[in-house]
Amino acid sequence: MPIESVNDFVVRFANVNGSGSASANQMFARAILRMGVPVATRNIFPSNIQGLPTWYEVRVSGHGWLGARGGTDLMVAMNPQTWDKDVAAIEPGGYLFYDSSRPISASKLREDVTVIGVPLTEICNREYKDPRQRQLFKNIICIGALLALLDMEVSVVEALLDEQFRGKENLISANHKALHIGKDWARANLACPIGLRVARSDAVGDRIFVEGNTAAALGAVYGGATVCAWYPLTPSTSLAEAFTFYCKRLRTDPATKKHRFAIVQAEDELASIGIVIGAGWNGARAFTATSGPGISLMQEFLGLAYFAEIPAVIFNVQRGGPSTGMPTRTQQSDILSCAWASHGDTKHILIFPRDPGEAFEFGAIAFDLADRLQTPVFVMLDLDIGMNHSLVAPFTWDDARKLDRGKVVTHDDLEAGRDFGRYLDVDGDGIPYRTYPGTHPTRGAYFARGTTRDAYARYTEEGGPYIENMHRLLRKFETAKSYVPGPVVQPAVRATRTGAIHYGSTAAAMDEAFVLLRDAGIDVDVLRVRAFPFSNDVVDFIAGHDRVLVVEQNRDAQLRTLLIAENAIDPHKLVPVLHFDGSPITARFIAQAIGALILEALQAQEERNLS
Amino acid sequence: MPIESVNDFVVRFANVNGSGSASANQMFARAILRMGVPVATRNIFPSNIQGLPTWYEVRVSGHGWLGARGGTDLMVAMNPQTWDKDVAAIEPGGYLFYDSSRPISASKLREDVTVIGVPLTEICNREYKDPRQRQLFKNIICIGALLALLDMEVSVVEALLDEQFRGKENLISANHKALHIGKDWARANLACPIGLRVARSDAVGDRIFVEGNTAAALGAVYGGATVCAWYPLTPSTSLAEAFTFYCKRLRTDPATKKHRFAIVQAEDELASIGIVIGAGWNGARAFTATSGPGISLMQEFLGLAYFAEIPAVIFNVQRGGPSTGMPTRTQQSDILSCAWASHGDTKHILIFPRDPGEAFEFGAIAFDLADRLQTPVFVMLDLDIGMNHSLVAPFTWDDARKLDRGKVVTHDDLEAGRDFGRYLDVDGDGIPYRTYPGTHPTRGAYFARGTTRDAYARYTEEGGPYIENMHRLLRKFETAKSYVPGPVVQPAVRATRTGAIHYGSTAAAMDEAFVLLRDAGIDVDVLRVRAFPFSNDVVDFIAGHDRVLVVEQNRDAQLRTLLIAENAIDPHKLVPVLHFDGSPITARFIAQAIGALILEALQAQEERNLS
Amino acid sequence: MTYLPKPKFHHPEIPTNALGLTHRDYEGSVSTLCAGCGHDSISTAIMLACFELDLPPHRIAKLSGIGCSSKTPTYFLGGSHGFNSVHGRMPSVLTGASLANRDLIYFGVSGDGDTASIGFGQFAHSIRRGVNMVYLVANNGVYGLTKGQFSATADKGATLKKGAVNSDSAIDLAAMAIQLGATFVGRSFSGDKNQLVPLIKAAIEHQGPAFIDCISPCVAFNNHEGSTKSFDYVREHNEAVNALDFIPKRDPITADYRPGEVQVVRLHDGSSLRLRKIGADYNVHDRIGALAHLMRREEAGEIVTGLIYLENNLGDLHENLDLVDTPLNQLADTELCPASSALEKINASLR
Amino acid sequence: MTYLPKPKFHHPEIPTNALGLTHRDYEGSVSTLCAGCGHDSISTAIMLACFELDLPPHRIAKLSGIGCSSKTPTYFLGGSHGFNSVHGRMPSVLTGASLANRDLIYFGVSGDGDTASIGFGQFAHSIRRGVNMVYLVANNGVYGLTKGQFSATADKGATLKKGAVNSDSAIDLAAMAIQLGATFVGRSFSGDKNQLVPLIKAAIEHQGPAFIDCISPCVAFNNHEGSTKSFDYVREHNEAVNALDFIPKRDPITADYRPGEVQVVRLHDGSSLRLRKIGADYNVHDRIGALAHLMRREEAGEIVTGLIYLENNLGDLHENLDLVDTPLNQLADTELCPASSALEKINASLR
Ligand SMILES: Cc1ncc(C[n+]2csc(CCOP(=O)(O)OP(=O)(O)O)c2C)c(N)n1
Ligand SMILES: Cc1ncc(C[n+]2csc(CCOP(=O)(O)OP(=O)(O)O)c2C)c(N)n1
Ligand code: SF4
Ligand code: SF4
Ligand SMILES: [Mg+2]
Ligand SMILES: [Mg+2]
Repeated sequence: MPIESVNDFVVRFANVNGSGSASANQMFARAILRMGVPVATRNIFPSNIQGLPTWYEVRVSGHGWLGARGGTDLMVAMNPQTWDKDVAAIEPGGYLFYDSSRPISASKLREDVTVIGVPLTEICNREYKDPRQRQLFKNIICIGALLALLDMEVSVVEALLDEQFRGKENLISANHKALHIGKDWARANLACPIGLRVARSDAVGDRIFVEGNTAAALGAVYGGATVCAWYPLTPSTSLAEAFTFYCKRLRTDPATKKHRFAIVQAEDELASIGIVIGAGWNGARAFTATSGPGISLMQEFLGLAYFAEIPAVIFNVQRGGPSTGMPTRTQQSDILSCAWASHGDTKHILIFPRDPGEAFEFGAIAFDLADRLQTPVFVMLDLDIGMNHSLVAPFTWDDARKLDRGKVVTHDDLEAGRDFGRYLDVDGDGIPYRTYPGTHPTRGAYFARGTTRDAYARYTEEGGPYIENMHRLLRKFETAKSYVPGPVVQPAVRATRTGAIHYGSTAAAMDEAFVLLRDAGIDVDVLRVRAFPFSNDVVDFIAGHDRVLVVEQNRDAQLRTLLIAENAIDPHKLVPVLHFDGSPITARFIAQAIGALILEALQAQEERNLS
Repeated sequence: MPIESVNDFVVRFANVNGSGSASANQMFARAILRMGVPVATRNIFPSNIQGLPTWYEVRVSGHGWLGARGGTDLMVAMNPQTWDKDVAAIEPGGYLFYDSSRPISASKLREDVTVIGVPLTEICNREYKDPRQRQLFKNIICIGALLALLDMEVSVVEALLDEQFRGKENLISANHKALHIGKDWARANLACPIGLRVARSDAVGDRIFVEGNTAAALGAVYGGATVCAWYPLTPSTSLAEAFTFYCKRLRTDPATKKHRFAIVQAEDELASIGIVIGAGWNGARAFTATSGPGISLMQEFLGLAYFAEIPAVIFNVQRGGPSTGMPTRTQQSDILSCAWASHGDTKHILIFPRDPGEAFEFGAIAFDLADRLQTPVFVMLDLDIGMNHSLVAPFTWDDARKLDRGKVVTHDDLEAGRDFGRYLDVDGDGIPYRTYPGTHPTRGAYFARGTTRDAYARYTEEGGPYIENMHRLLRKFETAKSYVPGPVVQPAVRATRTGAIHYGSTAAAMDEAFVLLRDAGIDVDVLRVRAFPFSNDVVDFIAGHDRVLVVEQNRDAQLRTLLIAENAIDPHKLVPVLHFDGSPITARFIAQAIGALILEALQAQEERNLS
Repeated sequence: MTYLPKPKFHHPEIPTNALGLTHRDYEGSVSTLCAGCGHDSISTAIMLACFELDLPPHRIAKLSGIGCSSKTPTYFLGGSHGFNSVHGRMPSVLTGASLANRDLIYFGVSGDGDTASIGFGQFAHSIRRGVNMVYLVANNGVYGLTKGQFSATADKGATLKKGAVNSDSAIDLAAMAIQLGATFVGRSFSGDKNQLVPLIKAAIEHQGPAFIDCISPCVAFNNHEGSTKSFDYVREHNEAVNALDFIPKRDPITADYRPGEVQVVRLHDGSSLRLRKIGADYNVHDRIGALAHLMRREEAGEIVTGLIYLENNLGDLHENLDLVDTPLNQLADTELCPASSALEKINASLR
Repeated sequence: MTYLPKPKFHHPEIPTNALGLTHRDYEGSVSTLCAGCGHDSISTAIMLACFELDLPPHRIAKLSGIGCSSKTPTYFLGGSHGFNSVHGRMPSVLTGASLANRDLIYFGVSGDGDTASIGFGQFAHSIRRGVNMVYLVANNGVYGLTKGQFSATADKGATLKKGAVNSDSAIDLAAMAIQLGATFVGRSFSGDKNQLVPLIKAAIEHQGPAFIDCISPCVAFNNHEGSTKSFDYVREHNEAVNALDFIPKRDPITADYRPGEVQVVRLHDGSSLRLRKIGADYNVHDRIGALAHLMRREEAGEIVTGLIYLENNLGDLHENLDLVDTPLNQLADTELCPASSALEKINASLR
């Protein structure tokens, strides 16, 4: 039986990169959004520029689920290289859309899926002369056919084309034409619509559709970042590029056209973080964007920033490790290399946005935290959040909001005779005061260094001041708990002794899994960690449950390690649920894993009761 | 009452570096050894070259305790810069030896210590014209006076001088003369001996007196290392220098005088580890020696070696962190940055020698482990082991011993048609087979890389082969347990539910603390961890006790973190005992800390029993 | 892409070299670079050079960093071991490999980002150390693999597709190599087979650090915003969708000109390069003169190609380290582990 | 050593500058370097230069890496903020600092190990980026702080105390700086106050990357095994105990010679340097000529000193980035955070 579904299915486009399909496919997704139906899209792309397989997954979800679902209901199989695999991936009862210009033997098809052939190449060859136009418009013709098949509103796509190519009239009309060719061919030759349909709804509301890297960059603009030093590294590159884009528009002095920002594409990651640290020492808000390999290269500098207490913000858009690993796949596997970055005893602040919405919010907050706590702050994104568009509430900014510059001693303070010791714990919270270079002609100068020193920043090799300083740093880290974003709890409908902890990009799938489990009668209280150090609420949550599943996207259960090591939690209480093949975690996976674990536990319990 | 002690006291020399005192002081220590009395010596030096305070501590221990003791019985106070601190550091009833050439006010002295003034400068000025000779011989005159005061055998020092300056007759006679001047002056003007005395004994036996870095380097020579790439970094520098020294003597082709070793002083630590990895890939045994900052810089490459499975040996001579930290002080604070080095999910082999004896042994074994397991192996030394001479059993080597080259597929294997897949788990132990480049004209070539690939080393971005590979790496790590050095257990005299775990340079102090505690009626079973991954014996040991104290020299209890994270141990069971001010841990510290914890626990127990 | 094994059948009429091998035996797996990428032409040149020199593929080791250029070793010499290491660090890995076995030929392939940006230090030090290698940079002035940012060899004043202008001074890697002590320095153009193949052959045969700066146009991300005619349509599309969405298939750019001549090579984006081939009267052994020539032509907007500097008989790292003839990775246990008697002597000296 | 504050009392007859400050106001804490170390002379020269230019100390930021040379910022300008960063990475930290506040003067001090070995990449890139700074390398050819290994500026063929011979090509940092785009390149000798102080002053006043390679003898670890006479005794002692056990106190080495002259400077170990001071007829604006001159004199065994290359009006990184006049670290919240209305527009574009 062919699958029948309105507003709840997955379309997957299988293409070759560099073929112009990306923009067409994205237009398809946007069209569904404009029809008021939520979509979750994911780009699965290779680590090269042209000619290799790439997939674009569009999950149409009237319910508004934004995680990956898994499985494909409609495969748009445009890549001969991956044909077999793509055909095999279709759910039973699903649909296969392909270019029927050349005949395909039945053995290459499946009996249990509906096969929809459109002679795209043939149509293109007929309609266009220029081979590049043939390629480009093939994508649009394909979208046109899909509109018909899925019963979508053509005018919506037309409007999108008009917006996209505004000012380029020849492109607009040509694209319109291609769209209609596809739609008309399908309506004329195929049974439209198929079992899968998009029906206008109002489930999108005023939400925006944006990538996490863009959102984080915008957060950095609003957060007052003025210095960005970076080195290209997938999947973080677009964050720095978006920052550049928005700074030009939002941070150019209106009168002089000069820049209120400095962006340096450095020669590598060591230089990037060095520039950030130099700027932070000198009182500017500075950041870098990078991924795992960059984090590894920055380790020495990160220890310096920890120990010399220099504000710095690092956006770590995580990808599949270790080493070069899976550069175009997602993972959450740099938790430990960030939390305990560098040799010696260190602890660093991590914040975990769940989606582009929080990427914006945390992208701004990170700079307040760094200045307030005078230390590196890691915004832990990943490829799934960073490089995929996601539907989130519109960004907001309170115009009355002030940037928190932290404890800075001014010229007037010094003039008034205030005692200044760079590493003195004046307030008992472990956070010392600092001066910006050049503040006062005779007071407040100090020497920053990575070696030990006393509270007045004077070099010393003595054990006493060293220990004192190291303990103060622990105090400061304790203080950090009251500044970083606290956890978010989603209680089960009924009281339960089972909890689940997750973070970052797992959230979308977890929200859905929660409902799947609930509907299956399985109660799990869910807590989303939003920062390290963990607040006491996290510890209390764990204490309040017999068993807590820790859901993460890495092999070694890194957040779990951090939880047990930093909060003296019994490892037996924390059960790892791990997904780390580089694809985004799904609600299906989580629900199945948690369901199985809970079942197991119940059986064990029963056996114990029986014996 | 002046302290009275034969063969059990601590002499501390307070000097200025670059003044020639180091060699004289070491001669003093060697003289005691030659009298058959064990000494433990420690150099406390600044991070500069000339003119700053330096101390040399000689613990005379007829019992043979080799850890630092703490406290000073006889202070040889030759440095006016640190006078006050030095005088204050003397144990009540102790002795102060000083240069009385210039009068010192009584307020600068202490009533409760015996003050011994020798007009060293005056004597030197009288005896020598050249200011440099005055300085050099002052040190020897000082030793001469100490010989008399401590009742030491002059002939022993004379013999040492003869050996040291062999072939330089003018230096020999001049040094002899200086020695006698000092001794004669003391005998003539002071009450000799004082309460502290050295009496000939036979407690040294055939033991040797050697630095850990020297021993490790010699281990590398015997372990078949041919390529060494390094960058100077205190306290690891002398390891590479000793390797150079011994290779020249032991690895020069007798016929051609050519070298069977390649030592490259690289431009930095990234290049050092890169060279090591290149050599390891190409089938040579290669290593680098470094310390914390180097480990931080090597992180990216370490992940590559883990993932591409390249043998490499890293001697990490740990120093005080974080950042540049305390470059001339000791710590064990790179445990986590080595065990989980690099971004992504990784696990690395660590081995922990306790002293120069094991530094030699592990220095050789490390290369077998690296080849066998095809992965980086960290030999975790520290400044205390590496840069201090210690008394250990003579080095031994079995001439029949074969180097374990691990799983290498040869030309003949390939010729015989053997299937070769670089990352195939043929034996089920997770360890694959490799070929050296150039092995066979048409078979066995593969491409090493840091990206994911299948079992035949072919690039792939698919999740399945990635997961399989990541699991195999875990299997390999499990296999490592059966190859790495196992733990050493020292059971208490009576059965006890309290255990203690320690590692590395803590061993000397722990041995002594064990006896101190035993004598105080406190029973603790002690286990010394010698490697990560931890063998099951470690887990069983913990399981067999109610509470296990984990004694380490870092702030954040890093080995404890590793224990609980990797073996699912309840953190409450593992009580941290931490010493991290940069000085070597002492038996006194351990015994007091453990004693106090046990007392506390007993009291808590009682209170519970009462309530 | 997953590696696609190709059937290797030898046609009787296909040319063979002295080893009886055909071109096929010097190929690697199918390239995954963009159609028309200069790097693929370089791969072909390397294959031809090795074929013509009758080198057994397995006696060559291929090393690279990360980048489109650094991927190429997968696409040539499938019978050689290869090592695609980490970004910018090929030189150290190659150095180590070379120490382990002095008998193989070491071929390092890098990009301008890999070498002139992140890898500048390792580039410099491997050269001044005298490693016996061919170090070839496929130089396109951009980071191809990360989608077209400037590299450190991009000209000052160059403009990116997205409008960014390069304000940093360009690094001339050939000039640098000469200054740093390379004893063989050449420059060529990926599309000039007649120059490139002999240059690579000479570099392979050279004892010591041989450096080749090979200009290699990136067809996807060119760094000059030229007055393109034919691709307007595609450019407009990509601009509108604000992404490099569509990359048309292009042919590799070739060049063919004689020593002493200047050839203007037109790139796909309409910009051009002025290549000046070194003439017969040039003194290849004059280090100071070579440098001055490079710089003077550069001021005139020309790129000098050919063998720019050569110094034989300066030895290499193996000689400097006075290594035994047997490769270190082949020494027997008995040659490596000293006898226990030696250890006893050492023990005695430590009492 | 723990920092020893010194009483600062101003004697009425002590010379003051236009700010009313005395030499004392430009001092730092007491040096912990070896007696006679060239680096201390450089510190003095920096103090004098700043004094003579009437610079308020707090308007200068001192940055360094790690090494004896990198320690010196503690020993001059106690009223300035300083940052002793990590080994080889001063250039990036300085670049960041300079971006944050374009109004201060940035003085970077490094060593030859710090710059030519581990830091070669950052050195090169900070210069080609056009950072407005003085970048001074106290060049002694060795790693002083780690006890005397060769650095990358050590001459090929030089011999270490312990007998090691350097087989790597030496890096000439001044030549490199010229090639990399420095717009002010000078070389001097630590003991030549008459040359060094004016050179530093000019470098400070230069807009753009000003590089000074300052030869600065290490009295503890010299890299030439000369025919020493006076220190035989000490050397024998140190050799016998196999350690640098005793370091005699030495006087700083000074030099005083006129433009156009050559002076042979004798080092404590008996070796010597031939310094050639640039004469009046030299064209300081000829980049290619400057490089050739450096290399030619070097081949003749001479070290060229003086202002080697100068190019004004090439701008700096601040200009290239088109920064506002207000230092970035002083922009108000309102200048940094766009209004919420701008965000609403962005939201609208994302639907
Ligand atoms: C440590 C690290 N940083 C960044 C990257 C991302 N990266 C991959 S290739 C590349 C640049 C490649 O440029 P180039 O060497 O010129 O090669 P091309 O692609 O142009 O041939 C970068 C920045 C990386 N792989 N590793
Ligand atoms: C990452 C790192 N590696 C190594 C060191 C050790 N180290 C400190 S200073 C130095 C060399 C200093 O040489 P140079 O810059 O020439 O300064 P000098 O002492 O000669 O003035 C080295 C290798 C370090 N501090 N950090
Ligand atoms: S992006 Fe450029 S360098 Fe990379 S493969 Fe394509 S054309 Fe070649
Ligand atoms: S070791 Fe050399 S460079 Fe360092 S302070 Fe002493 S003389 Fe100066
Ligand atoms: Mg490139
Ligand atoms: Mg130096």
